[in-house]
Amino acid sequence: MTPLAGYLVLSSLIFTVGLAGVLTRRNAILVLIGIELMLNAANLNFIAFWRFGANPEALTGIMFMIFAMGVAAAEAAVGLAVIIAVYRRCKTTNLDEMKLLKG
Amino acid sequence: MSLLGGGILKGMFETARNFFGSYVSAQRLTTVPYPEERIPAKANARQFPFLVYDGDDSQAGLRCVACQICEKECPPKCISIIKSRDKRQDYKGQSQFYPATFDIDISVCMSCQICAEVCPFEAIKMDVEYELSTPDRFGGLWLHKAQLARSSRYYRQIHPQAAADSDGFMAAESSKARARVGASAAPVGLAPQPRHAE
Amino acid sequence: MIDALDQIFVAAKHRLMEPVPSRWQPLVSALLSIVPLLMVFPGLFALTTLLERKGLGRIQNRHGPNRVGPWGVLQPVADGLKTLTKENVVPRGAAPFIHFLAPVVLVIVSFLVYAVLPLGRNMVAVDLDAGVLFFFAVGTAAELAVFMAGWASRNKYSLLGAMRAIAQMISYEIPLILSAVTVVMVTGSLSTVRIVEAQAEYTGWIPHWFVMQPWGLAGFILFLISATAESNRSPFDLPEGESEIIAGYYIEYSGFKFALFFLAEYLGLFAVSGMAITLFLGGWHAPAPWLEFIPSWACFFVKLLALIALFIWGRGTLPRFRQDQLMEFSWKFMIPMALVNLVSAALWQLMDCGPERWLVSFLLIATPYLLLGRSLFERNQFFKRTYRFAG
Amino acid sequence: MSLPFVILALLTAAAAMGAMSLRPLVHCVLALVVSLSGLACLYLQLGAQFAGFAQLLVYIGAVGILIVFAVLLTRGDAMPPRRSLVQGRVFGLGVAVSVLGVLVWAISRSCLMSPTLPPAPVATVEQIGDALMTRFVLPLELVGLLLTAALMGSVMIAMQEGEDK
Repeated sequence: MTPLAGYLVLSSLIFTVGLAGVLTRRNAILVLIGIELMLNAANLNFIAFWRFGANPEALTGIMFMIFAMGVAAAEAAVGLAVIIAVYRRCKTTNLDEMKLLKG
Repeated sequence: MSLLGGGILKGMFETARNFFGSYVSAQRLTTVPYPEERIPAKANARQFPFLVYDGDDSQAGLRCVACQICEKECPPKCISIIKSRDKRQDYKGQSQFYPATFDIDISVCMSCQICAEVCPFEAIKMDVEYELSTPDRFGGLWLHKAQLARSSRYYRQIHPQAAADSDGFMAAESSKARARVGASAAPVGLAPQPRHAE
Repeated sequence: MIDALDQIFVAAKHRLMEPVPSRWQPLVSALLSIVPLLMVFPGLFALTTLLERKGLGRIQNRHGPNRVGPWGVLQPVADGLKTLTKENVVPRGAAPFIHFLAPVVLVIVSFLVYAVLPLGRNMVAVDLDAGVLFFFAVGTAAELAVFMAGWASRNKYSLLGAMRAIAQMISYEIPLILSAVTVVMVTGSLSTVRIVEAQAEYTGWIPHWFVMQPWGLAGFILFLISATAESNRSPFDLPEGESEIIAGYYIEYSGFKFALFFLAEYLGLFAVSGMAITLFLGGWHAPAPWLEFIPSWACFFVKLLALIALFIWGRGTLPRFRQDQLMEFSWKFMIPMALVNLVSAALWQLMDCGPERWLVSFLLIATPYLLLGRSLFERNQFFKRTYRFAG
Repeated sequence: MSLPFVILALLTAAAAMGAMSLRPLVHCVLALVVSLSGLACLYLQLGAQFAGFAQLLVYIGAVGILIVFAVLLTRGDAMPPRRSLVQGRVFGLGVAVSVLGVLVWAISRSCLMSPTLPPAPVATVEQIGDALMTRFVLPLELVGLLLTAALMGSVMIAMQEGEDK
């Protein structure tokens, strides 16, 4: 296995773990944690491709990673604010119990 | 207009003055290195009560006549007295009971001095001793007659002014009693005298 | 002779490295850089606890500790022995692993940040390209360790203390980093060594330290205030707040673990002081050209001790903040001032040398300072007290 | 395949799995933090120093603490009830495993598998700063705008609506 493949496999494993968490866990905060994991897996790919790919002096991979990090931070802040607001109304963070719109 | 942060600078200046001043003038220091140096006790300092005796024998010379007034007056009820069955002579030459046991629980005592205030026989006074610690947890809390007894010389030493008053009062009492004995040779009642303020 | 004394530790390291085979050189080199750090700074911690207790005593017109050894100099030894022989108590409801991990993480993080502090000429463990960033990035992990300690203890006071500590550290991290960024902007480098080198020159007797310039002075003061808050020292010691929440996040710690918390707190204090010296006080440079015979490391440690004395002095003087005051002070005063200071430093960098640069930079800082001070403090709106039930 | 990579990869993957499978919510958050620090170490190992430290600063200093606060504010630190293996769980795991299979298959088939290791590229902070201020200045401004909007938005959302009641 080449070095790049090792990083790619690790990143897909982390992505899958995050995906599995989002699909199976019912707590809103845990779902957010899963999304963070998936974003980080993508970031690892960016850095690995920057390191092993062509043209590393253009720094594209690192730039992508920095911007993805900014977006992830914004997402986490807004997401957690929404969770807190919902918790105030429904007194729960369990996604299955948030069914105000269900008939 | 005072500048923002000026108060902080003022405070810093004050503490700096304390810091350097404490090295320059010893008067600034409010504490002393305790076991070697001590702050002299104040004139009316008091800790826990003790029993006064005259003469050299700490048990035979006890002034206490077991009247149990202090036991009744004590607010936290920390004094316990058992009266003797026989009687003996007190300093006025009268036949009196004496305490068979006299115990004070100083873990309960609150150093209020009421026992000393109410005693008609100048027998219980307040000590100034404060180094009472013992190596075990429950030791030194329940004091018996033998541990409580202190000589009247000691009392004169720790509270000279109050001891002089008390000696004067006792001298007046005993001379009055002797005069009465000499005049009528009649038995004297044991009516307690009203106490003067110490 | 002077150079030999200056470079004595560097030369000693080279001498020790010579017999080592080249395969093991990197490992031995790293060890030789780390071990002195692990010995010097805990030693400084012991010294500081003694100085602090003595100094606080004198500030309050007391003697301070004077029992163990002559003038009490062995007091830290006695304290250490006492703490180490205490029983290690873990509450029944606690999460034992995290409870154990929290002080360890805190101490490791506190030690890691020393890697980028230049303690003298050629005396830095690693000269990282992004040294300042490393310092702050690793320092943030301390917040998590504090949370672990507070949460794992299963005690409402420790949880409250941890929440307070985290809220405070986050709020004051922003002015801390913003005031450090001014220096990074002016020197154009994140490397601590390059930042120290940029402050090497002298004009007459006056060194070119950043603290000598208007934006640098403002930045230094902002940095010091935020550093006090970051290391949870009085007057920002609400997370510990003995009189309200007993001891904050480390109530449930005893014995050696408590000592680790104590150690980490002081290590954090030394680290931010060292960073303040590196960024604003010229690092290991002597304060005047005719003092350059002093070894560079001695200069650094003298400056460090001076800053520690300043912290002790502040602790002896100022009363503790209230929680809302603490937050408002950070968000309504420190952060706006740090932002203004950033603009001032940028203008300083853009304008030519000359008196107008000083004037602009000074006015740009002084005006918001006075305005903020007047509007927030003088009219008593800033610290206005609101009562929920009465009045 | 160097030894540091294997150790870091195992740590990161194990912590990620822990973050998704542990029961107490706070343990999940702590495992997430371990996983993200492992990723930061991997970035350092790949020579991206700035990215690694930025990862530490943003994810541990900001996002990790934010999630911790959210957990405590929603009283999530109580132990959630144990649940049996339900249908949704099996479905989710199945989807995840098949995604992993497809990804690994694609990686093994890709043409990027050149076994030679290219020389380590340099990415000094200065270069990154230059690139951010020249070629990538528009995205940088946009991220700044996004973060400002997110800051104000999250404050607005999470604020108590006291006046309405």
